[in-house]
Parts: sequence; C-alpha cells; structure tokens
Amino acid sequence: MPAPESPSVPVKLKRSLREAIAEQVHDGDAIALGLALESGIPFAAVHEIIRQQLIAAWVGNVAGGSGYGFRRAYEQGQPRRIVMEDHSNFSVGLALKAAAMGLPYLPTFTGIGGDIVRGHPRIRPIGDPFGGPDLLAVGALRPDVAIIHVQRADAQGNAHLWGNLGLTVEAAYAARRTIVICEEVVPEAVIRSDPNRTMIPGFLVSAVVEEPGGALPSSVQGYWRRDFEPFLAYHRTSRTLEGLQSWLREWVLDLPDRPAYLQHLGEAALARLRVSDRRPAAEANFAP
Amino acid sequence: MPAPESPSVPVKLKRSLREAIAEQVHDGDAIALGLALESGIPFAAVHEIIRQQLIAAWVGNVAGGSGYGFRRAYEQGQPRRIVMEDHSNFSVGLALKAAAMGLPYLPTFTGIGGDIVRGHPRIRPIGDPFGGPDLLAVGALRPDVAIIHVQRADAQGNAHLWGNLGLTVEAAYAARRTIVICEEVVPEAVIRSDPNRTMIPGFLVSAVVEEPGGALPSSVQGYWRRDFEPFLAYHRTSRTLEGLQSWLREWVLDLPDRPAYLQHLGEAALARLRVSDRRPAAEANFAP
Amino acid sequence: MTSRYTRRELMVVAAAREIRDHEVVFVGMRLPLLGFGLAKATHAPDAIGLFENGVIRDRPAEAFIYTMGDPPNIVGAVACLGLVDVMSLLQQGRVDVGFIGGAEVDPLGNLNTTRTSSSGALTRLPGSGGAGDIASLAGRTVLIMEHEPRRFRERVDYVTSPGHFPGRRRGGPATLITTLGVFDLSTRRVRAASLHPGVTPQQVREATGFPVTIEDHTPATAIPTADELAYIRHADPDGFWTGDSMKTG
Amino acid sequence: MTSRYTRRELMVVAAAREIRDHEVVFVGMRLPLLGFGLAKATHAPDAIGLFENGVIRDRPAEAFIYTMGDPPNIVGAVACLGLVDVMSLLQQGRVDVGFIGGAEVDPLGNLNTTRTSSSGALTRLPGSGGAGDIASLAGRTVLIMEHEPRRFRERVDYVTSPGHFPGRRRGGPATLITTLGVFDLSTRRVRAASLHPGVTPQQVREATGFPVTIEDHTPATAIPTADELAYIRHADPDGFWTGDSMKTG
Repeated sequence: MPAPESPSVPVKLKRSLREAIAEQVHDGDAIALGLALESGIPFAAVHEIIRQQLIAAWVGNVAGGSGYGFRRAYEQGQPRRIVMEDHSNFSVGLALKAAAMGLPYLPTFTGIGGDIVRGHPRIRPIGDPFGGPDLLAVGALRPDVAIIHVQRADAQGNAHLWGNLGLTVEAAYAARRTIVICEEVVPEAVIRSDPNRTMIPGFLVSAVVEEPGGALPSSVQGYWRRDFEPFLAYHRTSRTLEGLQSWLREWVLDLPDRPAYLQHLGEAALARLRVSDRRPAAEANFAP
Repeated sequence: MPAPESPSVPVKLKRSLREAIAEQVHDGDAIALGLALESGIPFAAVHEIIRQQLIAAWVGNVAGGSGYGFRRAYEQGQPRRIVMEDHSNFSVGLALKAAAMGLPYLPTFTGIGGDIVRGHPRIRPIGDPFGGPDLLAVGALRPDVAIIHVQRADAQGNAHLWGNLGLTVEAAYAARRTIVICEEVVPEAVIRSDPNRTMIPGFLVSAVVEEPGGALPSSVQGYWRRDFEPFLAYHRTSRTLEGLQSWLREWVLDLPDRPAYLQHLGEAALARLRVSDRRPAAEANFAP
Repeated sequence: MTSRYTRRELMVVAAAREIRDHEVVFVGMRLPLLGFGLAKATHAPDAIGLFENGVIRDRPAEAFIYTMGDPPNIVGAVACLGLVDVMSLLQQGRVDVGFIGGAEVDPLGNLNTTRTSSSGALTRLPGSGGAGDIASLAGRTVLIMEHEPRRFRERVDYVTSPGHFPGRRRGGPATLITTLGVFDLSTRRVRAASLHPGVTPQQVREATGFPVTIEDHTPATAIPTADELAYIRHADPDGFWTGDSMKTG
Repeated sequence: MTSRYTRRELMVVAAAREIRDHEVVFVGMRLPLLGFGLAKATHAPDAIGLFENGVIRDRPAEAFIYTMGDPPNIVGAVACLGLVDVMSLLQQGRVDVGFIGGAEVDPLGNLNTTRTSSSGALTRLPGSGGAGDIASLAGRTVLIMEHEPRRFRERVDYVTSPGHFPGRRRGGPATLITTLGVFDLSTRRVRAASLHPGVTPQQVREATGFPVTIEDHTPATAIPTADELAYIRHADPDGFWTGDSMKTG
C-alpha cells in the first residue's frame, strides 16, 4: 500500500480571530460581509479588520438608515473618499450568484428603466437569443474574502447555519477565501447528522474560528438577540467625526478582542441578549 | 372593519391521489418528476397517471441503465413514437432554474464541443457582453405540473424535504402547478418549527396528498429504504412488449390505488423496507 | 385634525386596503409590515408575505421586530429561503403587490433613495435595498411617502426605483399613500383618490411640486375603525412606527 | 491471467491512483466510487467527493449503495445540496478530477452514451446524465471503458461527453482506464501508460479501432496490494461491481 503522500489535514481551525484575519485578509481585498442583511453580521471580524488597519475598497450595497460615517466619506471625502458601486439587493445578489455559478454574468429584468443600471460598470444590456425582450447582464462579483457568522461548524469548516440566510451561501460559493466564524466548534458527527443544514461545505472554507457573540450587536438565531441600543447609540454618536472616533476608540481600538468587547458590554447586557429558551426544530430522521 | 371578502382557504389538501391527479394533470401536460434522481420518485402518481391514460409528451433526461420500454418507443415507435429532447443533468437543471428565476434562459459553459447542444431546440449560442468567451444559453423549461414526494407537509402545502434534493426545488419553482405528495400531513406548527427545512413554500403548491409509501420502490430518507428487486424485475420483464404489458397489469392497471400496491407487495416486504431506526438531525434552536 | 388616530395609523389602514385576499405581497418594514398584518387580520386572511431577506410568512411575527432579520420574524415563518430565491419568485411574476418608499417621488412614480442635491449640497441616501427590484418586478407597487414639497418633484434627481416608463414589461406604481392623502398613479397621471380627513386640496397642491388632479367629489380617506386601531396598537404598542413623532418613507 | 484479483479490481486500483490527496473529485457510481473510497483509505485521505445529485462526502458511505441517492449515501455526508449547486461548483472550476464512462470512445476521448448505429440498427443508450457536464467542466477527466473493438472507434457516432477539441476552455481527458490497460490521453494521442498483467500489445491493437502507441518499455499495470484488495472486498463484498461477471462502463 503506498504511503500517504500528505497525511496531515490542513489546519483550518484557528486559535483566534486575529490569526484568521491576519492570514486570510489582505490590504486591498474585496470583502463580502453582512450577507444575511440584518442578522449574523460578523462585527467581531470587522472590528479586528479595523484594528489591523485594512481598508475595504468597495461598498456594494447599503440598505436601511443613513450612516453618517458613510455619508461623510461619500459626500465630503472624510476621512477619505470612498468609491461606490450602487446596486439593488437583487443585482448584488445576482453578481455574487454569477460568480458562485462560475459564470461571467447572469441575465435579469431588474433595474430596467432606472438610473442604477445607467453607465454601471458591472451591468450591461444583453439580448435574448430566443427572441424575447432585452435584459440586463449583471457581471460576476468575486470577493477575495467572505466572512460569515454561523451557529456551528466542525474543524473542517462544514457549517450549519439556520434562520436568516440572505446572500450568505452565494457569497461563500463566490469568494476566493471564506472565513467561518461560529458560536461553537462541534464534533464532525453533529454536522453529519444533518447534511441538509450544511449551508457551506468545508472544502470552500479557508479558516474556522470559534468566537461566541462575534456577531453582536446583530442577532444569531437561537444564540443571541439583536442588541438594539448600540445601533441607536452609534447613529447618534457618529453624527460628528469626533463622535465616530471616540466611539471607535471605546468599542474597537481600545479593546484587544471580542471577549474584551463582551466584558465591556457587561454581564447584565449579556444576560439580556443571550437566548436561553429552546424552540427546537421538529425532528428530521436521517436513518437509512 | 370590512367583512372578509373571501374567508375560505382554498382546499389544497386532497382526499386521494386520484382526485389530485384528475384535477391537476391534463392530457398533453409537460410533467416534471423523478427530480431527486433516484430517491423520492412519485411512483404512486405515475401509476395513477397511467391508469388515467394520460400521455407525457416530453422526456427530458434519462440517466442510468437503459430502459427497454423507452428504447422500444424511441427505436421502433412501439407502442408509440416518443420525441426526445436530449440534455445533460446540468442543462436540464438550468432550464428549470431559468424558469424558476423568471428568466428566458441561463448561460452556461456546459456542453460546448459536444453533440447534445448541436441544433438543440432549447440551447443556443450567446456572447458575453463583458468580452469573455462565448457561452450557451439554455432556454427556460416551464413544466405544467411538478409532482414531488416529500416527508411531510402541512395542509397548505408548505413542505419539509430532507436527504436527496436533486432538482426538486427548481422544478417546484418553475412549474405552473405543483402536487406535493407526502408521507405525513402534519400540523402547521411542525413545519413552522423549522422554516429552513421548507424546500417548497405552500403558495407554490396546488394540491397536497398524504400517500405513505407513494415513492416505493424508490427511497424516502427516514421513511423507506430503496426496494432494489422491483427495478431488476421490471428490467427483466420489460425486455419484451408482452412482458412490459403483463408487468403493467400486475403492478399498475389491476391495482386501484397505492394501498392496494402496498398490500400486493406484502407485509414481509414492507417490514423490510420501512425504516424503524432513528438517526435524528442534531437539534437546531430557533428561539428568538 | 385632533382625532384619536395618528396620520401614520391612517396610512397603515390605507396600506392594508391595497392588499386583496390571497395575494402574494412583498412586505417592507415599518408601515407596510403593519398594513400586511392588518390586512391579514381583516379582509385578506389568506395573503402571503415575502421579505427580501428570504422569509415567507402567512402571519405577522409574534413579537415586535425592528428589522426583517430579527429572530422573531424567523420564528413561525412558513419558509426561510435566501434572498435570490425570493427575488427569483418576484422576477417570475409570483408577487402581486409590493410596498416601497423613498425620499423623493415624481409624477410617473419614480422614487429616489440614492442621492439628491435638492438642498444645494449633495446628500447621500441609503440606496435601493430591495426597493428597485420590487419597483421593477412586482405585479403592482404601492408607494408610501411623507408629503412635503421638497420630496414631491417634477423630476427626481435619481431614479432608484423606476415608475412608469415606455416599454415597461410588467407592473408599475398603482397607488401613492402620503401623509395627506391617497393618490391613484395607475394612469400615469396623479389623481387624488381620497384626502385624509381635514386636509384641503390647497394644502395638497402647496405640498406637491407637480400638478395633481383633485376632483370636487374626491372623498375623505375612510378613518380607521376601532378594530383596526386596536390591531395597530397591539402590533406597535409604543407607537414606534405609528406615533406622530416617527417619520415615514 | 488466473491471479487472485479480477480485472475490475485492477481497474479500481488504477482509478484510485488517479486521485491526488486534497483533490475535489466528481465521483460516479460503480468503479469510480470504489476508487474514491480506496484513494481515501490509502494515499488521498483528504480528498473530497461530490455527487451530481448534490451530496458531498469526505468518506464513502457506511453501507453498500446501488445509486448515489440511496439513503446510506446521505447519512454521514458533510453536505446535501441540490444538483445545480454542485454543478455550479463544477462550472466554477472547483472540481479537480471527474470520472466518466461510455459505450463508445474515440482517440480524442469523446464518449458516446446517447445513441449508436454501429451494429446496423439504431440503439438508444441512456443519455448523458452528469457525464457531459463533467467532461465539459472538470479540471481533468478519467475515462473508464470496457475494451472492445466495437467500442473503440475512429469517430464515435455521437459526442455525448466532449473530449479534446480546439478552443476547449478547461480540462479534457487525461487518462483512459480499460479492461486491458491504462492509457494517457492528455496529449491528444492515445499512448499506453501500462498494460494489465498478461495483456499483449497485439491484444490491445486488435481490440482498438484506432491507432494506439505502445512502446517497448510500456510497463505492466501495478497489481493490487493485499491491503487494496482487502479494502475493495470490504466495500463490494458480493463482487456486485468488481466480480468478473459485471460489465464496466
């Protein structure tokens, strides 16, 4: 029997988020995150990226509520100018889906007649070879890194995600590298007990990190409620650049990591946010 | 408060498969079934369609093992000529997916350089408006009816399906009407306990029927093992047209319905095929 | 207008009335979400609600939600799919009606939620979200707006969500619900269907930067019934969305 | 050749050797499935297997399976997606190697599984299944065939699974494993890499309807080790696929 050429499993499981970000995220990378819209936003990773002084070059879609920091950057170039590629939710979804499907583009009817698609760098007119009306082709968007927060994963990155999905699956398929941040690293048998729950197969995953509460103040179904107050506080404080900077210091720069963030939040807040009741999914029997 | 205009829920839940087929399947309809490839094939529905003397006009894809009945029809026009539109698994999947996405076609690289796509009625060359290499456009395939066998559904047709999926979801989205055949009709609360397991939302479903064992001799994860012997027996018997006809009489035409089929199969066979062990999926907590 | 209901409560009632029974509704947050729940509780018990994050519900969430991704909006959903899945159903034509809002509207029902220079300086707005998709692909759209002169413009600065235009494949704006009245946009002209109680035609004209047809017999918007108000106040107990201090649109 | 292994067991071993460690493999049924399991058990412990029905496994099923949809193939899978999902990963270029078979093959590695008139009358074959997709989209393909003159043709009747052709974007046939030997197709010429023990060059030429390069120093295919045979007989205890009575391809 030939000796195994490479017996060692590549070590995807990282000791810390810091290690995962340092290894997987590089300056100038296009990063896809916040993919489930309002839940499971990997804030711990975002804070780590800010601490590591990296700059995301591209903001694809901003929905819901105007962000003062974003407006200052866009309107006044403060602290620096950002370049915006405007999309609708569907068009950015199709851009990721095209990359996920290994295609240069996907056709769509969305956006026709509006200004988003006019002169758009990623959207062009395309005909229908079967003689129907013209469509738009949305060019593939392949992020360098997708950062995804899930409930549980095994050490190989096979990830169980439930509740809100949004564009999470498309982004993991589309991205060159995917970082899975999970509430719990679980034994392989837990994942294998329900392969239909595996939204991201491990062979697409570059790094796995266990970081409980890493999505706060956004929610994680079955683990964390949404912490509404910080969203309002950030909105108020970020009205001025000084306010934003002081908020950044308090909640990001002066905290070494996520456990320190949770400690700064305080036990009372954590107790209020942590889900302790159970509403289990009805049993699905996989017996063969 | 205005009086409800139409308070009654449309009754999707049918008393029998016969009623569902008679109401939803019409002569000349394009029917999509066997969508999970080898599991969950709605044989009870197929037998009912044969009993009701309807003819499917289109066979899209035949994989695995040559069928003598199919060969006789194709090669010799016996008992009648069938028209074949050849596909690969991916191209027929993309044809359904295009309809599911509300598009006239989807682009792909599959099939280039082969004979399947040459002069194909549903596949045409298409360019890439972003300057990349040419692709093929696979035209949308919108079945009149999709027939799908699932583990459980509520009376509105919201259907939980797990295990093998194949093209089931695409077909239910693409079809004008979908018939859900389930092992068990369950209370709404069971479905709602795990909305990520709902592969087919009820508003896409026209009829729901409870027909335990309706997919035999194919398997249903957690409910029925695959009955291997009938596949071999059919293969042997259908070598001649007479053999096929006698098989049809024994297993389809002379049996009024699926319960009679199960009885004809016999208790010993059912005991061997019925899954009684449990391998439950790991718990997923949906508590908010 | 010193009655016992707020204008936003009246708008929720008007939104609910735009939903017919058995319809598939693309539900937004804020007032349309309440309108969907109210319609379900009254004349449209079999309406189905789709949310752009992938959630499909046939009844409102049991608890108050701030965003459609909040965990209570998942609990009790009939399905929780992905964004592209529900958008695909929308593109297929399976959605009868969708609700959208904006910072600016024009007579063709074009909405701007991207950027404006109306105040002189450039103002960046949040962007499309799903609104541009609903405007493009729903069977019809209902627009919900704060009725102010700077928002009602002859031509919006930027068309985020397209209204009526030549060659439109499907749908288009049907109704515009504002803080002053309900307007029919289905004919590509803006015609008042009803003015809210106490609102005069002159008030509407002064707040509207383009011509609007108001007939002599234009009725008053039907005021909320006690049952309707009870539903709204049960669903929004603190008046987070329907109190007079909350901005719509 | 009266040794203690069958030709099909030898072919399984040859198939396993085509899989490198850490590779993503599009696994078919029959011999390639056994080859994947054998590779995992020996030199490629970290290979990943994709099945066209949507299943992703990092180890073979615990029980014997007849089809990839059999319940034991779901149990213990790392993921169970849809067909379009795994085909999308294939189209993306995430699959290193795929295994396919056919009724006819030609020197460019074109495979026919659709229809043939080679025997005079029209014979309808099962069709592509996923083979045409694997041939089009995998990083490289390994072909597995019964080595008979009527199957090895100068030009196949119908190209179900395209081999080498000008303008190919990616991949193409790398290796052809037959009942007589292992052949290198990567250079667009058919060159024997090894002949199975006891097989003569003349036997191969007589069974092949097109020119094949067989060098003097062409080695014999390495015979299965005891451990390899033990694995195969554990996985296929009744010789359903690897017994001498079972046809390959």
